[in-house]
Amino acid sequence: MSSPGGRAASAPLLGHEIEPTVFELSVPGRSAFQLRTTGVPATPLRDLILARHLAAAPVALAEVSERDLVGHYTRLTHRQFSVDLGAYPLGSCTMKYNPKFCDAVAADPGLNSVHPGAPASLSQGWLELLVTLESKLCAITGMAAATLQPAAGAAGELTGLLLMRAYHEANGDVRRRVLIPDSAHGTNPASVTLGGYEVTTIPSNDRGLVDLAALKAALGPDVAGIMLTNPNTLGLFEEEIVEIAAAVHEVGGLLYYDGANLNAILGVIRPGDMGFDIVHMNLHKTFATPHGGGGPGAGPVAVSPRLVDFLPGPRATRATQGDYVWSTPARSIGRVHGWHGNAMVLARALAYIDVHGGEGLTRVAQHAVLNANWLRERLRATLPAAYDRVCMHECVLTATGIKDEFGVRGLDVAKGLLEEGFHSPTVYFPLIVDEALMFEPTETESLQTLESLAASLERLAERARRDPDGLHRAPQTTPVSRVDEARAARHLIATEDAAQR
Amino acid sequence: MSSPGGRAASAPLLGHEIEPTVFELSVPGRSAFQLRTTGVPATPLRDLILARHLAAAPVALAEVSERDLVGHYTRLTHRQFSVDLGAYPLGSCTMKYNPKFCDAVAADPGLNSVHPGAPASLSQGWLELLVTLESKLCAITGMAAATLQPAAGAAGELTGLLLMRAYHEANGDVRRRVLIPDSAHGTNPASVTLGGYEVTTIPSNDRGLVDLAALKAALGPDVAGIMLTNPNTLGLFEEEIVEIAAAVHEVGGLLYYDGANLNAILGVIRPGDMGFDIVHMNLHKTFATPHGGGGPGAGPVAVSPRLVDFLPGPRATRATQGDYVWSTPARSIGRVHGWHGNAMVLARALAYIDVHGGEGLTRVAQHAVLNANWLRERLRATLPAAYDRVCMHECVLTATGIKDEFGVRGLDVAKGLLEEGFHSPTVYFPLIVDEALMFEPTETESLQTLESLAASLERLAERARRDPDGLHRAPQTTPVSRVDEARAARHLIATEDAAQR
Amino acid sequence: MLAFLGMDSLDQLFAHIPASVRLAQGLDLESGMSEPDVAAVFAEYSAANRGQLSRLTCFAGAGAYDHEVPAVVKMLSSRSEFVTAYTPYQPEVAQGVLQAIFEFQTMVSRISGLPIANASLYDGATALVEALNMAAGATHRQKVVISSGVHPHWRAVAATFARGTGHEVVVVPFKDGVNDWDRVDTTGAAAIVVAYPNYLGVLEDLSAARALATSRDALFVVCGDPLAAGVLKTAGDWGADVFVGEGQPLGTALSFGGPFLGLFACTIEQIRRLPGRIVGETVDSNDRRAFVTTLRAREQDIRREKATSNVCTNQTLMAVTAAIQLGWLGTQGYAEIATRCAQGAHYLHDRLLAIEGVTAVSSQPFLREFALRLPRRADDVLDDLVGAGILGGLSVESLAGAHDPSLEGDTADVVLIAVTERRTRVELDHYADVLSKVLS
Amino acid sequence: MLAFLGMDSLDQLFAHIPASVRLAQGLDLESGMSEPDVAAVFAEYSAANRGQLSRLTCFAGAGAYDHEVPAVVKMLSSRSEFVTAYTPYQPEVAQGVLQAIFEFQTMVSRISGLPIANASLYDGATALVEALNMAAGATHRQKVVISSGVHPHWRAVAATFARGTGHEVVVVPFKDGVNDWDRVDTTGAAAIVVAYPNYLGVLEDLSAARALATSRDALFVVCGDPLAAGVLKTAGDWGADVFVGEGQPLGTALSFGGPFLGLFACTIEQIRRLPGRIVGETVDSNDRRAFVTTLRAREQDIRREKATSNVCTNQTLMAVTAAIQLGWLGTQGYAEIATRCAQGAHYLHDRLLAIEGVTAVSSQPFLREFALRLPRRADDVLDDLVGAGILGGLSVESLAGAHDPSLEGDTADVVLIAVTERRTRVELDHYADVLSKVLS
Ligand SMILES: Cc1ncc(COP(=O)(O)O)c(C=O)c1O
Ligand SMILES: Cc1ncc(COP(=O)(O)O)c(C=O)c1O
Repeated sequence: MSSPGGRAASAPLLGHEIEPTVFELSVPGRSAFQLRTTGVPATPLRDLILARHLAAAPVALAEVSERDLVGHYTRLTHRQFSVDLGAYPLGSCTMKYNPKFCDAVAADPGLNSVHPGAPASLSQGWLELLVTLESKLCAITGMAAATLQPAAGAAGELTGLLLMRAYHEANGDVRRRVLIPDSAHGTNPASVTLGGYEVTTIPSNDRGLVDLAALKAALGPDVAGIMLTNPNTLGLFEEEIVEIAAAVHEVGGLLYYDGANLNAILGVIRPGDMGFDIVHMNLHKTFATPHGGGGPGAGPVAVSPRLVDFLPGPRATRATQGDYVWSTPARSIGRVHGWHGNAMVLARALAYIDVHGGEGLTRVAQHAVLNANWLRERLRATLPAAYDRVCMHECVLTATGIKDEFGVRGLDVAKGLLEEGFHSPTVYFPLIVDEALMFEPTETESLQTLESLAASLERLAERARRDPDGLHRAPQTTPVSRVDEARAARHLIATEDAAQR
Repeated sequence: MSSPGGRAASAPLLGHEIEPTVFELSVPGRSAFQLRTTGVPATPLRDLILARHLAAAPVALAEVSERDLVGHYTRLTHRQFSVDLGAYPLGSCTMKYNPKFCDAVAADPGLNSVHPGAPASLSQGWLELLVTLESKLCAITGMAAATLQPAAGAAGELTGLLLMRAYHEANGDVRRRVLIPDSAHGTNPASVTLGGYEVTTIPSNDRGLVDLAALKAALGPDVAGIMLTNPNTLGLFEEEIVEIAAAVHEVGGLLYYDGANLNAILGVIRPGDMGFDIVHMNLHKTFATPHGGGGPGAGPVAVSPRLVDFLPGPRATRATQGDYVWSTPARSIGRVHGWHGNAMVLARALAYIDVHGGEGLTRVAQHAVLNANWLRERLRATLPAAYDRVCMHECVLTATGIKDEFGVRGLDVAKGLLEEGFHSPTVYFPLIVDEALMFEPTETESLQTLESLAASLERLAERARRDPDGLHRAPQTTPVSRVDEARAARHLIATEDAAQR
Repeated sequence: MLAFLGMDSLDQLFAHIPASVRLAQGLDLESGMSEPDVAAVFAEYSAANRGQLSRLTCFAGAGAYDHEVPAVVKMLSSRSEFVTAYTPYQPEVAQGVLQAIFEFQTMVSRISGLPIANASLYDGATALVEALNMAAGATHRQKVVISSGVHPHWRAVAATFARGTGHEVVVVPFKDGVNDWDRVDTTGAAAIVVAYPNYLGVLEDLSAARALATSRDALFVVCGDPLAAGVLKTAGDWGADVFVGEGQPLGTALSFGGPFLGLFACTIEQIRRLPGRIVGETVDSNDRRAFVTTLRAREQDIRREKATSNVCTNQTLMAVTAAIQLGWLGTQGYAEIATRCAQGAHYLHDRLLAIEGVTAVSSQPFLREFALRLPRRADDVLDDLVGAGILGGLSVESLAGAHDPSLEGDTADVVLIAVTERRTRVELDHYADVLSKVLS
Repeated sequence: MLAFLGMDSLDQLFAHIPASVRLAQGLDLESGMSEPDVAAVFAEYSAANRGQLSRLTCFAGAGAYDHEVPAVVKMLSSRSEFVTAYTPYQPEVAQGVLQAIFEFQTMVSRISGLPIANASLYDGATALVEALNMAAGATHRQKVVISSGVHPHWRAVAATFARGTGHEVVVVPFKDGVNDWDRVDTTGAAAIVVAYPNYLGVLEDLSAARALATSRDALFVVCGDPLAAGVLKTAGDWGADVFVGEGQPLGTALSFGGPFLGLFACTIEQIRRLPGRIVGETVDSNDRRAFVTTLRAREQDIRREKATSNVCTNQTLMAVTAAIQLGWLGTQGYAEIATRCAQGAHYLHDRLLAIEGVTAVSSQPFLREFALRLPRRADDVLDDLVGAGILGGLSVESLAGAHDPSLEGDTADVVLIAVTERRTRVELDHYADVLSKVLS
């Protein structure tokens, strides 16, 4: 299947030709690198380092010219969908358009060429930026203080659970369980386990919300807390949140807010006001960091006053004399990142918040919710919502109807949408909805785009009737056609070298 | 044919979907711009400017969000071939890969944010750069001095012709004609006309070179000079250049070197040493400026000592005290550009020259010539060369064989090559070769790429036999299929507004 | 590869070149340096440019302005498909560039108020030359009458190229900042050329010039600022046959003067004489919309010595950038920029005029640029401003020399000051305060 | 759009949210500013960072290094298809990211000398935590034995997360810069963790640690510098079961510490316990090669509380960048960088040791970083160097606190100095000259 080594492919027809790997393009002796002339004496390595440490043979990497390197990776980008190319209504992921201005901020060498270990006196600008961001995130979430260290949402969750643990332990309280609704994102239960707790799953009621009775039944003195995302992963607001908070607090538990869905509530309601004690935010969903094909992100965790002392350290703070210093809270759980977190992502977030201001952020939420509801309503006859009422920033539709009638599954619809030029919605999540298709249009897509998306879905529903087999085989017009996922797992080839074997 | 206004398209399938125009995406009231808050009083315009100057209605531009703007132009790039995507063996155009380093140099605000009218005291770095570049270009061409003002090759040609004219006029010499070989690039005769001369065309001999006898016959006291590119546009070196130079000089004419093909001779032979008096260079072909879809370029003109006094001004020069000043030569023909030429292109060229040095530039020429000869030889049986011997940086092949046998023209082969993922060669140029296919592989394409290109051409030759009709219809797998050029000219629609009418 | 050619050295490839003139020793250049080493050299050039924007607040204009160019425009226009493509000779794989040019043409057509625009020329000055050539071709006449309000560099370029074409260039002197037509002989004119605003910033009522062109049967050529139509009448509104302009303000950096962007628009009547490329809409073989360069028979590669122009490489990347920048501005932003320039310019104008010894050069209306007469040599005053972090404008002397028909009296004490939408009130006040100190 | 929903205000969309807890007044934040205004605020942050590279020559390291990152790598890795894509859940339209990750995995596999590598983790420190979790899972034991040569921050992060997992973390003290295994109880260890080079720069013979891991039936985890294998043995050569590393040196800017890049590689035996994503090769329905994320059943979205890790968003863009940077370096450049680092570091080491009062912390070999004991508090000395334009390294005190098992005696007077291939001899000599002045 691999091309012969050294074959420099012709350009793909703008995305539609298999691209050799960089190793297949490699030709011994070629290279692209150029380094400074330093004048440092070129002492032979054997005179510097004991022979037993030296490699027997050099590590073989790809050997390509700069020209081939550029050709290769540019061609790969023509085989890749992205927000900049079109709508990406992938529910739970908030694939909105992020202003290029925020990227430009992060490209400033005055920020990105600062060494993380430089003393505070040499990085006052950074410390001020972090302090400012922290206070704005607190204003947004209604919390008292925050750590900016966690590198992503899941890291924030685990940090939050360790804060929960430290808090209970400081109270001499041994607790074993954390409650999680059955609709929760997979990172929640995984984080609970890593936090040293057991998961107790709370079922949803027939409105797609936490079953309050079941919740109360599960509560007890061994419950450390509950993790909720609100709106939940069905895009529905937990309307009984005040009651839930009271019940959990009553048994001495803490409330954790999974803030990946913050886009829905900015300026409308704050986790702190709902009674949450701990909130993580996915800055890469809500605050202007593009996803980068899977990362990086940033998952700051904000807490209520009683948890501030436990926050990870060091934290940037403002000293009384006016300059900024690093300090570690009295009962800190310690570091959760090698340095200060994903600083460049944090900078982007602050720029985004500053551009929007309070009203701008509120508008973000309003329009995110408006767009999701418009789409839900518009598709009512084609793909009905799993729970038919006003949703928040995303809506979970179901393809059961199409499946029962024509044998076309949600996955087929999702793959068919790729042929229409849109990215697919999230499929089969949350797990509690049959044939779930989870759409999150975000506030950055226009009505025209939503209309076009709806029309495509209607076309696909029609095609399900007319040509179900075609849809089973979709997509065909994409850079590659439907991919054999099972084979990849069955016969693992995870490196070029495995491919060669 | 146009999409309805405001339709935000789905993303194209990575290049294969028609993209609406930005005007079709426009929705009244949308915008993307953000400006500084200046605090300047917002005095109503009518209080500042007489009503008779004010527009009755605003000019209507597209109204799109930043998100739509980005989607639109990003999608357009997925409908565009480029050097960074693959080989572009377009003869006479030198579509080589240009190091990204040179682009980075040109992005430095220390260079690109300097106002061209700033006094020399504020732009010493620029003046030094220009002086340095001028001297290096002179070393490369073997000339005495150069103007950096012309914005492209054709502008350089016309500048050169005006220098020729000024020189003769200064000698009280009235001359009427300029000789041009029949293989010359179209800009040469066009420039001659604009220079106020008449063109006398010199035929090529059966070796594809200037017919020396015909040249001598055409010479006379009314001949201002000759314009030659050497290697000529057939990729062949004018071997009798010394004799040609002597003959032209003998009648008092000057020799103009069209340096668009400088890539072939860098470090091998210099126009000055061949006897040329005037040389223009296409920095955008030879010296690291990507073509930008058609420009910008830069076309400096270097001259022999007797023409230095006539150069355009102002020129950057080094004053005796060591700093750099602008000065205008005594008998300058005047300005040929609004400012100092395409400065950022000039900066790129200097960076490129500095990285390569003398030996590096020589290697450029050697490999450019090697690659062209390899391709010519490799395709001997498929598409024979119009003149079968060692060529320089490009080779002109002919499709007459295929045409006579299968009715497949050179154009069909060129279009077929697009389906293979390569850019087409130049077709039907130079005009003196029947069914010309002019390939310039350049030094930046690897042997592997050339092999792949040759294999594609062989496949096409085979296809000409098997499926000539298919080739007549090629390309079909490209973003659009074969385009109706005649219709565009017959029924001109050169703006959105014309399209609407 | 050599072996395949039956050769054993690279030198053999060049054996057919006469040895007598071949380089024996190689080029007389330094050895190559690594890219980071060259970067260090360039960092020195860069550091030596005291005039860069991060060091001085820019009030210089004269066709090159410090406008806002957002990150999004830089990002899109530097996408490598736009940057590393050639002229779109193969439309099937060049729809990206072709469509962007088509959109650019539409925008230039609208801001010029004329139906046809080309795909760009080198810069404003050389675009003017093309307009003169068009007029000469249309009228079969040689005389071109150019207002002295046209940028002195443009006039200089026109004069240079007139040596080749043989055009007789007549420059119209000014009286109180507007053209004094009566002082020149306009009979037999191929073109009447004016600037709007003119290079001193002044807006002149163009009715008289238009009437003159009509009476002489000459083409009426308007040299314009591409941002002016944000609030002002277009060239088309004033009856222009041809519009030429410097497109730098549309998203291109100051760039020490290049690459800039020559804009060219004209009436339908002149289309067969249009210089340079033009993109048209058509269909592909499957009847889907497609774009292609068209009316190619005018161009040098086909028409050769009879071509309308010798232009080949133009400034496409800047044209694409301009289209993106105008897309970013939109209808609203386009008007807003022009409005803010006018507001800032008038504010500064009034503050500076209040300074003892500073007088106006003209009483005519202006948009974003204006000329003032100072009590001392302008270049000396400008020098003094640099210390306070101000690039205070350009002296007319530096643009036009010691004397110029556009000014009655000396040029040496006249300064040309431009104010863009990026200048804050604080900066304008600072300018006024510093100038008054410098002049006192 | 509201009308379509039968609503007449945006507020109605939120009517189902309990009014009692809804925000009445909106957020307590300043009003929004335009992008250029925010840019001005950020320019102030930027200016206040005296430590930026253009102002100080960087000798700081400890996992974050000032390596050459060429324009070509920045350009390619900032192509918006890489930047604005999500996790490649739909492989049919994500072959660009998937193939780039596949290539990255191959490169990490080769430089670690281990057959399996994942698609990235957050950073080196959190990658170490994943390795400990893997070891605990593989051995069903809780004790992890970590060399004090592992970066103090990494050890701190491991300790933090151990509170949740319940791991017992045992830190091995140093004697003469190498692990003193005998001073800790390694029975029942799930993992033996060493660093190579260690955070003080030292290269320790890993045979003893490997033997220990074998004897305890523990996983042997090597924390490595991803550039070291340019000249040194790989983790795999030393017999590692797991390699973790901080990938910043592979094309990522210093970035004030993030986003960085967690590298993770392991043996085939551990594949079902691999944290995070992995991309595999497969075919599409037309039997053409395609890439896809695979072995998904380990991951949190499927396995939930039983997942091998909770990681979801990782650092893909940095991984893609690293692949491109390693492509740029190639076999030769990769070895060259490591060689030059070693040469520069040894040159400076020798020059500094010649200064009165400066002594070596260890007599062991090193690669590009080394620790020296100064006659005064290191942070004070570093402060003095700043005036001469030098960021002279990092004090061990600032990394590890006042005392650390990695050092016998105080940390306060120990400085850690890194030399990359970007440091010139002139810069190294300048450092030595200034330091000797500062200390005299
Ligand atoms: C609801 C929810 N919670 C948590 C996460 C985890 O965040 P991250 O991917 O940044 O670790 C996500 C996103 O993937 C999410 O959608
Ligand atoms: C041989 C030759 N001469 C002159 C030119 C004209 O150069 P330019 O396009 O820069 O005006 C070209 C390129 O197009 C050319 O190939």
